[in-house]
Amino acid sequence: MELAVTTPVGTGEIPLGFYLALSGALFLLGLVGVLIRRNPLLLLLAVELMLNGANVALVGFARYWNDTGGQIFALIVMVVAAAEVVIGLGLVVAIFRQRLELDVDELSRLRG
Amino acid sequence: MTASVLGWLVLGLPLLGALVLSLWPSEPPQTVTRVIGCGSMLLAFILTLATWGTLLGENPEERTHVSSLWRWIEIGDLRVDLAIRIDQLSVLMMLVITGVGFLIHLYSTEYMAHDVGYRRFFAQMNFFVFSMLLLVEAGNFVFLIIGWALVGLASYLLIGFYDDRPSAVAAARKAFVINVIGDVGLVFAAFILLAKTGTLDFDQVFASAPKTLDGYAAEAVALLLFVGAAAKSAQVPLHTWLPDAMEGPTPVSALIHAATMVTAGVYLIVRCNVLYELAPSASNVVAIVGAITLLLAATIATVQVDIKRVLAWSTVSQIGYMIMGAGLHAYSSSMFHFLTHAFFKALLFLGAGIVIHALLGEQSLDRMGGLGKHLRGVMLMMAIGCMAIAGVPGLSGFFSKDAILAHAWSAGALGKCLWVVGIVAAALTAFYMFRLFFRTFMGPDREGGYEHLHMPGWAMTVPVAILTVGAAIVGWIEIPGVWDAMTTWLDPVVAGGPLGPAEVTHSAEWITGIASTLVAAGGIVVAWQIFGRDPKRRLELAGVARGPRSVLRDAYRFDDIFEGTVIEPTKQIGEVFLTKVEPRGAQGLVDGASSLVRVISGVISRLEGGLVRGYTAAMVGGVVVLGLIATVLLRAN
Amino acid sequence: MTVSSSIPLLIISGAACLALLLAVVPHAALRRMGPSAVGGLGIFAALVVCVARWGDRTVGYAGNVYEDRLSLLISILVLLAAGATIALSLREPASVDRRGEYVGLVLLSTAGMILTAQASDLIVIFLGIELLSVALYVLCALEVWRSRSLEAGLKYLITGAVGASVLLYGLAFLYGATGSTALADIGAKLGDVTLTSDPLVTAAMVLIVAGLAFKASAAPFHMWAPDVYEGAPTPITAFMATATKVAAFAAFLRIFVGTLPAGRDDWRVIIAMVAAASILIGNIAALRQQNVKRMLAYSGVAQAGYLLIGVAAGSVVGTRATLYYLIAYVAMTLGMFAIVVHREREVEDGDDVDAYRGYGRARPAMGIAGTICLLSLAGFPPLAGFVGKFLLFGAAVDHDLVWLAIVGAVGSILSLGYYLRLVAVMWMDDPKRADARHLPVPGAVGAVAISCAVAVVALALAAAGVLDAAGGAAETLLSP
Amino acid sequence: MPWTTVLIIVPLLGALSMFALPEGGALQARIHAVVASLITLVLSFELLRRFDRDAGGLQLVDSHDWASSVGLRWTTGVDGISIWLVLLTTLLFFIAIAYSAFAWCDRPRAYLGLLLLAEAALIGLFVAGDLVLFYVFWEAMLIPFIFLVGLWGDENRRSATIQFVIYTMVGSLIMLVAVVATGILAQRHTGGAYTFTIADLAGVDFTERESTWLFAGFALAFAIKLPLFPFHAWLPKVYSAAPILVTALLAAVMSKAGVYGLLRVGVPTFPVGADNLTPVLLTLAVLGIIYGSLVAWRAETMRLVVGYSSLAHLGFIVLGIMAFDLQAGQGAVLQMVNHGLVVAATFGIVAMLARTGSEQMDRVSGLGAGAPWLGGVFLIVAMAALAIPGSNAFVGEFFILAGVFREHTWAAILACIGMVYAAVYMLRLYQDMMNGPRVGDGRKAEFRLPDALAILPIVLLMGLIALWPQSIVGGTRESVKRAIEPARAVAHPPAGVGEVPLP
Amino acid sequence: MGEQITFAVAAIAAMSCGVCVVSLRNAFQATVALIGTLLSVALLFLLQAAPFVAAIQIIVYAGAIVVLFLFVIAYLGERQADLGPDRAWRVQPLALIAVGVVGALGAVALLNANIRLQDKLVTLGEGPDIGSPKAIGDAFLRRYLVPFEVTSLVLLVAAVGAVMLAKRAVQAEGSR
Repeated sequence: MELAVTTPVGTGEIPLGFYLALSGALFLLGLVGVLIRRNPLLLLLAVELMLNGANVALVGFARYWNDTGGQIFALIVMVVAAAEVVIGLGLVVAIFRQRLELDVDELSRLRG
Repeated sequence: MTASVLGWLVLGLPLLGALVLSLWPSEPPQTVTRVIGCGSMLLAFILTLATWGTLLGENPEERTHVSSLWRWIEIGDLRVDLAIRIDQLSVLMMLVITGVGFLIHLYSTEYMAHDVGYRRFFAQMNFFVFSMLLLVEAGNFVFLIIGWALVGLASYLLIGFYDDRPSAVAAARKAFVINVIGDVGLVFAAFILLAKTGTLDFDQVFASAPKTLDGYAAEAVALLLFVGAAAKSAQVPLHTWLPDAMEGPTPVSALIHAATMVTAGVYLIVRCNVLYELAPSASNVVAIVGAITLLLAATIATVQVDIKRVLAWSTVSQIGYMIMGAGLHAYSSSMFHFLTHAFFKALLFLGAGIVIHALLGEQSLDRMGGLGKHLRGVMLMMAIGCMAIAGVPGLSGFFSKDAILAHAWSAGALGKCLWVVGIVAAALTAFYMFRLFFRTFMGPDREGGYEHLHMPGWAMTVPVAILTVGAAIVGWIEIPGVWDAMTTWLDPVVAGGPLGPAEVTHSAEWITGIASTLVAAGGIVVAWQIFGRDPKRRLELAGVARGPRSVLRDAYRFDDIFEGTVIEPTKQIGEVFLTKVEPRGAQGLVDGASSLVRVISGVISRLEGGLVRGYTAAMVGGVVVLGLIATVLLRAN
Repeated sequence: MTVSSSIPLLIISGAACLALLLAVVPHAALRRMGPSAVGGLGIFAALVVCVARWGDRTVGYAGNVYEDRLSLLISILVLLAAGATIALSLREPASVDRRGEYVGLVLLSTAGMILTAQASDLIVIFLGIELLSVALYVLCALEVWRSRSLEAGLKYLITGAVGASVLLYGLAFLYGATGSTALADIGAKLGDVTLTSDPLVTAAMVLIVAGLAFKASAAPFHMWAPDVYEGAPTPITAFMATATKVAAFAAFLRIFVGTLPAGRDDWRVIIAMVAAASILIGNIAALRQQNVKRMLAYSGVAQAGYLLIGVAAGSVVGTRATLYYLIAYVAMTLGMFAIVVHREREVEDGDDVDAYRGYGRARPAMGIAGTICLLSLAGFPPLAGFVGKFLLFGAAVDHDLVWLAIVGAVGSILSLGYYLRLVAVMWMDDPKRADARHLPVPGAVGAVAISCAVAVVALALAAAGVLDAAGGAAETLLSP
Repeated sequence: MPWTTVLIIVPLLGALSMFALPEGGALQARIHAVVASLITLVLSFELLRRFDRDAGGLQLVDSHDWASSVGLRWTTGVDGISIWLVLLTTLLFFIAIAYSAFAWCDRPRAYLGLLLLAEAALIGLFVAGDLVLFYVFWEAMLIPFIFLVGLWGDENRRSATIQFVIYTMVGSLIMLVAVVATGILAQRHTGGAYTFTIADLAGVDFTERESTWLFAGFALAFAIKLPLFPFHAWLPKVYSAAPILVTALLAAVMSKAGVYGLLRVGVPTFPVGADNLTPVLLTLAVLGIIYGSLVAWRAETMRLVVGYSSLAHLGFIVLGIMAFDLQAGQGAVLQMVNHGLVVAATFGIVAMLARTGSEQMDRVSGLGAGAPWLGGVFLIVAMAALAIPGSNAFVGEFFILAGVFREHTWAAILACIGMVYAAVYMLRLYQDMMNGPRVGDGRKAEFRLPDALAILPIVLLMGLIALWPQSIVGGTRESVKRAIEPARAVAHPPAGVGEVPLP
Repeated sequence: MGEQITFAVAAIAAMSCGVCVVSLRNAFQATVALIGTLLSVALLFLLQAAPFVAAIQIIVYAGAIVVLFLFVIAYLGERQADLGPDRAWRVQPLALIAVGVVGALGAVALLNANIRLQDKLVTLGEGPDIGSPKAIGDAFLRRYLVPFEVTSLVLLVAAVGAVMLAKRAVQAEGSR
């Protein structure tokens, strides 16, 4: 435990702005992925990118404010992400079982 | 009994008769109908005589009796009672209405005996008499208007008595609609009075009118009242319904469209003389319109072939005299002419009715001729009637007509012009009346002769005889330079305006008397020359002046003009509204809006294409819009 | 650290676990009936606790959860919806042989909603929303043999994940701007600045609105709703349409009205825009729907717009209106879905509008119940929907949002086109198909439908009591 | 005893009792309905007996808390305007219900139940003393009518109903916004608690802008309900599609809701706005009079003749209200009653005529010979419909126009076109049916006992009003005065106020 | 200086792997690319004084979740080719533009934000301990007990849900 506290990484030389920029970039990248991909598996991956982007921001803010809350938030997000992924993959398997195309564009009988 | 109570009884009796007859569960025996129909009239006449007697026994200045049954309405600052007003003028009218009315009822008992709807006829006739009495007895403008409209309704019903005849139905409708136009005029006059004087009671209106009515208002009221009068009394240009009204049974024509209702306009002007005294221009308009009507109708009457139409046009023309007189403020003379006209015109109609009855409904002069041989008594009575209307000295028409014309002669330049018109029309009157007389009673029998002449019984003959006597002598109540019972009687209710009737000089009376006698004689002679002396003459002259005569026969085509300028266009507008505007205009707005919504709905539905990526894109778009709002709009504030 | 402040949550979680356990007991009858009974009892117990604990605010668990009138009101509403859902699902194919899992998931989702309602912390809000969503993803797709059900689940999952990310990012910004996840701290920190003075908060606000609007299915974040509602098993649709929306509005109220009242003038514009868009888009799109569930989905979009009017007002008056209308909305929508559930059992394609031809005449009680619900949705007095709209419009006018009230009125006019169309079909058309099975109305479904109709009437007639409760909740929310 | 509330509850209970009846309990349903409406009628006469004719303001008030925190109260009562409309409602509904119960009725339970609901809602509307309550009943009355038209109408009932609903709801919902805004703005001006009590709102000093917009909102709703030209698009469809009894009730009673609202709510609460919008409303009313008359003249079915004539007649009533003149206002109230009676009787006669097989104008004629009694009554009713002097309708029309003439001469002059054309179209209706060549069997149309019992009371009442209009007008004075006095004060500011002296 | 380099490397790696995740069509390759991103982000967490979060990121995320992905990909086999024509092509450019605008708006918001973006963050150790397992554990058990407990419910849902969805199921004898 002591070791972790005094770990030399993270001396605070990088300003928050950089982290936030990266976070935003990852988020938008994920968003683009959701918009252009049609395979549900890839969509789930893209969503993971978005959540990671958000996590980077959360942890960055936590650092900025010296508040544990952000990191807790990030951990919770990971759990949620895991849950979403599990359900998503379960759905993918169910769809596969029903011999349906693994393409969200094909799954569009509901419309109007 | 006081005059007021008598007045109410007179008013109530015909109403009672009408109600009993109409509510009788089924068609009552004809005797019952006769007893109720005529009995109520006779009683009313007797009571009217009693009223008259009561009034005669009173001081001339105190002969006005106003009596109200109940507070009819109290609205805003206005109070209106269900009130009657018995005075010299209304009693005069009541006498004619109930008297002549009773005679005509009596006549009808026989005339209508073969018609279905015997009970209906008498019920409606009684109803008419009630309405007419209400009109003349009304104590305020509201009930005047009500009576005014109800006589119109009665007239409508009786014109359309033969309700399976489309022509009768159309004539009834026309009469009614034109009367409604008159009602509107009257109603608006009442509005102005109400706005200016704040009351509709005759006494109060007339008392305050000189103070409250300024020049324009008075002129407007007078003109609007005249619109009503013109519609009811068939003055140009609202006269076209009266000839058509001859579709009704002949007794109806005699009672409503000759003796009483059509003269209501005259009554109205006389009743409202105070207002006309305040409106010189309107009075002139009245006189001029009366003169125009007088002349036009007289010319038209010269060529009509239907015996009743000749009489109808003659009625229009004679009312023109009265209106002209009223416009010249010669109220007593107008009423005098009304009185004499009631007698001789009722006589003429009833006489014509006997002829028609005898010929089983034939009305065309072309299908008559030589009837004098068969219907001698009738011919005699009709001759007196024709002479009376033509103005043969000594008979009633001569005195009353000359009274009006003498006033005209005395009334300045305008009056002189009107006098000339009156004299010309008098000549025409003599001509067309004797044309009618000669073509009906003189000459050879019509082709084919008469097989089953239907001889009149006593019920038809006696009223005509009584009217004949009246037509002969009733003019003697006022003989220029000898006595003036009529003027004296009416003086308290018609005198006292700032304008007043022109002073009539003796010279005017002489000039008028001589002139009218000459022209009457001239007219009779011309008629004799053409129609009486040699029946073939008429056929020889048939080709003369075809064009003008056809114009005259069509009554100057007033009907066509109305049809073309008012009725058809509005009918078209109505059609356009119904077929074009209704489905498209108002409805179209709704339809347009709903189809717009439907289009938007379609767009939204197409966006909702089932593609998840599209949904995500929409979310991103939403964020963009909200973000832009947040940055741009909020920043701007 | 008071456990007592989340007894309902604990009861529901416990009931969920018990239901899940019952799924694996060998006794078939117990497996079949047990979970529903456990669920029903749990919900009843939680309701009792909620009612009993009605009172002033207590803060539990280090400030993670509040227990106040707002949370209790929302919890009661959510619990009632959950109970109705379980009642409606008794004979649902998806639940027949996996009753335990089904009920368990419904209860877990309910727990998420209660948590959202109680949240006093950004993390708890996020977690509550995710808990309810994840459970619903599964429930939507539970009829795995039906491709539409799967499609609904997948669509919900993907859009839901994106929506959650957006919300999360917004919450992260809010955290970043204030340095705390606790709503109380955030409120204190932002108490004296307007939002636009800090662009980070503005951005957070936009993103949070978007994320919550997604959950509340407000336009233009609503597009998943029709598809998912149509595809999901109908009781679940009912649950989503009512309880989820309630939870989303609880979050709306907590975050915006409760935490950021100072910035009201700024976020009002944004929320009003969303409200207007929802009202118009929802109502217009619903006009052409041939599927009743889909129609109700769009109607739900529009209703979300109405509910947002009160949020946009952002005052006690507005909050009270929104809460009242939420109650009314739950009753009327559940009632309508009960009708759909019933009809789906009687005929094939029971969610098609044509399936309702002559329904009212054939089944007067259900028909009248449905008609009352539809008329209330359309805003006819003297029903609850009217009182709600009355209050909402009042709130709008009170805060100079007259234009929004007019948009609402226009939307209501448009909505008549489909609500009354359904009414007309129910009563005025003759039944088209003779093959409709005339089954006795199942007691549970009938009871839900009729009690909803009764509630719709009662809520209006006894508005005073309900308004007192809602007003109390609104005041607690706004009191510091 | 809270008379006004009881008056709403009795028919409501009657309606609810229908649901409690066993399936197919047709006879019981009839008895229930007749008894309920009869009790209502009797109660309404009791109300009249207790009513003080010389007082203004709301009487026999019954006021309860509903949800006071948002200003909702249950306030009911009658004044000199509403008492007559309540009586009109109870009378016509009793006649309608009794007639349907004993002469004709399909699915009586639902039909009579809905009629009773409609009665309750209409009474509620007329006795409402609270703006929200007014709105509640305003909407509530729509529901039974929707079903009555939609379930018992002819083949076009669907589209007619939808058009009817959407059209009227457009107005209603705008009015809802106006109602809400009124309460809130009033609270802002007075600073007190929220209130929607009409009497309290009348004293509020709204700004000119507020007043105008709020009045416009209310006026739109009223105009659609009336209907006022050009908001009448629903009228021909609905009047044609509805069962004729319902059409009669729509025209006779429901249309009064609009004019009543205008006089009782719109004008007194927003005098400034009313004054500002007077030219608009007058113009629309006059246009409606002319338009309605012309279209009625050409309309092809009997119903539409009457329907469009109704459009014209209601235009007169609006004129009377918007003149802000005591006579015109009292005349307008009288005319509301008159029009209700006359139009109900007219539709009743149309229903009888329709028994010959068709409501088309050109299918039958000359029925009078076979149906003399019908002919007589029809004549009386037709004359009243064209407001012939001497009829009850004339009294109202006369005083309306007298007041309008004083205040807005142009409008009165244009409106007289409508008077003339009324004669034209009503005579067309009467003569084309009753006179002329005999086509069709008049005996089928002749009065039977139920017809006579239904129509004769109405005709007798018309006669009573014609002979003694004071019976109604006398009670309206103070209430009408209260309603129009503020607007009149705006229209005619006292001398010296608001006048800029000329240099 | 070392920190800048580390940040640069991690950031570039995260982004480039992210681009691969989004652009690669092959699910397997994309998943592997995601591992790269996750690891880079973990490194960034370390830089931000969140060692515990970084560890969890690697263990749970890169370890468990990605493995699950790979399992499913393996289970599905090669059946994800042959995509039909893109039906959303009309929306897509607009959507991408919208994403760009979102980015721009976010940038505007951040650049004007009241927090100090350019300032160096407080060096670890200078401030309070926020990222150590002790701190995290402490926070979870005191300050964030409810979220901590509720995560279990989320995971329960995930577990039950995944089983129910993936389990071979046939339509039960419903009473529809």
